[in-house]
Amino acid sequence: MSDEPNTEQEIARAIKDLARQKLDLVDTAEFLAKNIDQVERQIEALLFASPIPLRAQDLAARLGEGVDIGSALARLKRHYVGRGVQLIETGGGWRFQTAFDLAPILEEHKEEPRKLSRAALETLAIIAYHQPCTRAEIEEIRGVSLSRGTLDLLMEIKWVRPGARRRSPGKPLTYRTTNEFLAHFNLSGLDDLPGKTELQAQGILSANLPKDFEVPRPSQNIQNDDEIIENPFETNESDFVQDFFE
Amino acid sequence: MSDEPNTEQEIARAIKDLARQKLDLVDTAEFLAKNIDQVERQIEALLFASPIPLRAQDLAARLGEGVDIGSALARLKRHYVGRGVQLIETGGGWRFQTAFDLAPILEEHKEEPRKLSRAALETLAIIAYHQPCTRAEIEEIRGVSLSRGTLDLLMEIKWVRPGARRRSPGKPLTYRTTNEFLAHFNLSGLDDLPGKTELQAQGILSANLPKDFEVPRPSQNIQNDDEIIENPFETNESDFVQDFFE
Amino acid sequence: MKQSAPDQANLFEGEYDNKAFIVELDEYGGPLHILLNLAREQKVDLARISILKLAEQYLVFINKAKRENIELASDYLVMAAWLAYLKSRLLLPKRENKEDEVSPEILSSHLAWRLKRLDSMRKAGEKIYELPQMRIDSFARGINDELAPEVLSIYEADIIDLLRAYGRQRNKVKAKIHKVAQWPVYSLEDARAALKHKVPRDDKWRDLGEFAPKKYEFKGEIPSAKSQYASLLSAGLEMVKQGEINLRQLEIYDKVYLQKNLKPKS
Repeated sequence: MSDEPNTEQEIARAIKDLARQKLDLVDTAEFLAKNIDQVERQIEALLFASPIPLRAQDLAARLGEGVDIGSALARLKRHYVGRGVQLIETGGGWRFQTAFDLAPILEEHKEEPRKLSRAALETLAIIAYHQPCTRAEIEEIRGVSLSRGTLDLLMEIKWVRPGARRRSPGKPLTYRTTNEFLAHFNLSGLDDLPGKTELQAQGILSANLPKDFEVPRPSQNIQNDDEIIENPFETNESDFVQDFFE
Repeated sequence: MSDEPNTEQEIARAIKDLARQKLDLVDTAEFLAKNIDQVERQIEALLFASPIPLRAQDLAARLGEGVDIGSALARLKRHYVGRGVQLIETGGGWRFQTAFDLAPILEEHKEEPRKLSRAALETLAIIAYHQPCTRAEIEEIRGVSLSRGTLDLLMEIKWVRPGARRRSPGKPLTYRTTNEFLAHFNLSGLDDLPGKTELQAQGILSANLPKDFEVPRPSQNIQNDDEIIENPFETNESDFVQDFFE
Repeated sequence: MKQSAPDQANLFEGEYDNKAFIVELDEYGGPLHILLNLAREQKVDLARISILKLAEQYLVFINKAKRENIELASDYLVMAAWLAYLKSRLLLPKRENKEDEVSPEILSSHLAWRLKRLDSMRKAGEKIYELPQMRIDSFARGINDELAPEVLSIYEADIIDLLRAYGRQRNKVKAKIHKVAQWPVYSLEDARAALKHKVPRDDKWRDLGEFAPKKYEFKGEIPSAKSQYASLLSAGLEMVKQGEINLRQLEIYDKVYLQKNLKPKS
């Protein structure tokens, strides 16, 4: 008699186990039918867990040699088409993000859009479409000298970064947009910039003005991007005269 | 003749567009075949974007009355079975997490991105500009003695390497930056480091520096007479080319 | 930006007070922007705008601003002068092209092109802002308690961090150099001023040493006698060149004497 509760418990447990096994079976069957390969699962988990977009080579570094990351990414992207979460390629990396049309129900996470001044917005656009470009080139297009704060701000918010130096007299620093910029605006690359192809076709982005044309700009010489090559032998003339007489 | 490139571009663009449209069609067909309902999508996005697990009633509160949250959650859970990401019900509610069996590939590189310490960053910057330079020179510029760990760390992360020994009393070791350093900071060469004028234009260097203040051009220092080449195999070809052309 | 774009047309009609006007100018940056807004008012393809009309409008704009006593940046005035020149060239009957002069038609087509480029960049900036943005139109994963795969590098630092670190160091060094730089010398400028002040009225020869400043005239450390003498001599030679005084030394190692030059060269 004393073992009755135990028996009951055991029966209950057995039933539960059976049920669970059946569920597991169903799941397993479904899983098999889904035909998800291990690479796809791994990439899914890696991208899901990463706070930043990961590039194909980052994934390759994790998953080892000889893994076809590209096709797995393509399958994964296809799998998420139409779902509430999307797989997006941006700025050379891949990340999951919520579908655009669902933004309204996610209102509570929404941040205030960053307000950029007109000068900053134009500067950003010029750098984005003309990069790499120098401060002087930005000024040439805008027709005014660029206040120091504008570039600083764009670099502060990490949408713009200094690039290589131009191999031209004075070796001016060039500026570029960052991957963060691409990622923020959901651009997969610079070719995706709105209207880029049209602007290129119109010659707006590539054409250089002939030298004979220059709208005069008095401030041009004041803020000069050109670097002065420091000359260690440069001596101050008046000092020299004094030295000479001492 | 002159419009040939344009025509070619246009054809290329048209083909691209067609390909894209075809892909879109495939995606749409697949999407329709998937039969994902809107509630499932919404819950997916909500759980994905939420910083905390959400309970069924939290979801209900966001999605409005009369929505069958329970069955949508069940469908969603079924959908993720076997994938790299799982929908889990915890004590506090529902959340997505990576599949347990994938922990090894995630754990392997658990290190958090860390900021370089101020001392390390300053040391690195001085080496970058003044290379090849000795520990004593770094200390002279920084005005404090350099802890052993700082240089070790910079060498461990492969941004700094020992250079040749200086041909001066005590034959001190000099330090240089590495190609990894250039790659990390997106520099195509050492002469990409901005000079005095640019640093001042960016407000990084104070505007009223003494006249004889110099920011060294690291590329100019590369072939230094004071140096004894310690390693006969260490030829710095790219540096040579740079010097040669300057 | 999109919504806050000021109405340049109104501004141009003169419905502004001085303050707002200046603010708008800041917002617009400069003449090319003003021109662009004027060009837009013509409501035609930017490539086909009438540069002549544009030049006229800009000149009116400048005159109006002048009447309102608004301080205009030199950029605005230079642009006005340039446009006035271009306008006159466009109006004058065509003459034989001198080789070194560009035809006004080319100049104006280039100006139109530049306006078009600026306009497309301005529009492009707005279009970028219309793109779906993260944390506004789309959201990344909310929970961040999981392992964060960081494959790029463990240590983060960007070039700006690096440059700032460098600047911090070098700006500090600068202060040090300043202290060291205070070397007690009698500067050439001081000697020049002192000598000018003390030139005698008569033409008697005087020892150059007499013109050295008194000890109390120095604020800080007193410069060496050598330094004082050298600077006085340099300043003196300069004044000789200008015909104000004469200097002479009768033999090597002798003193140098100074005399006012009463017969300056005409």
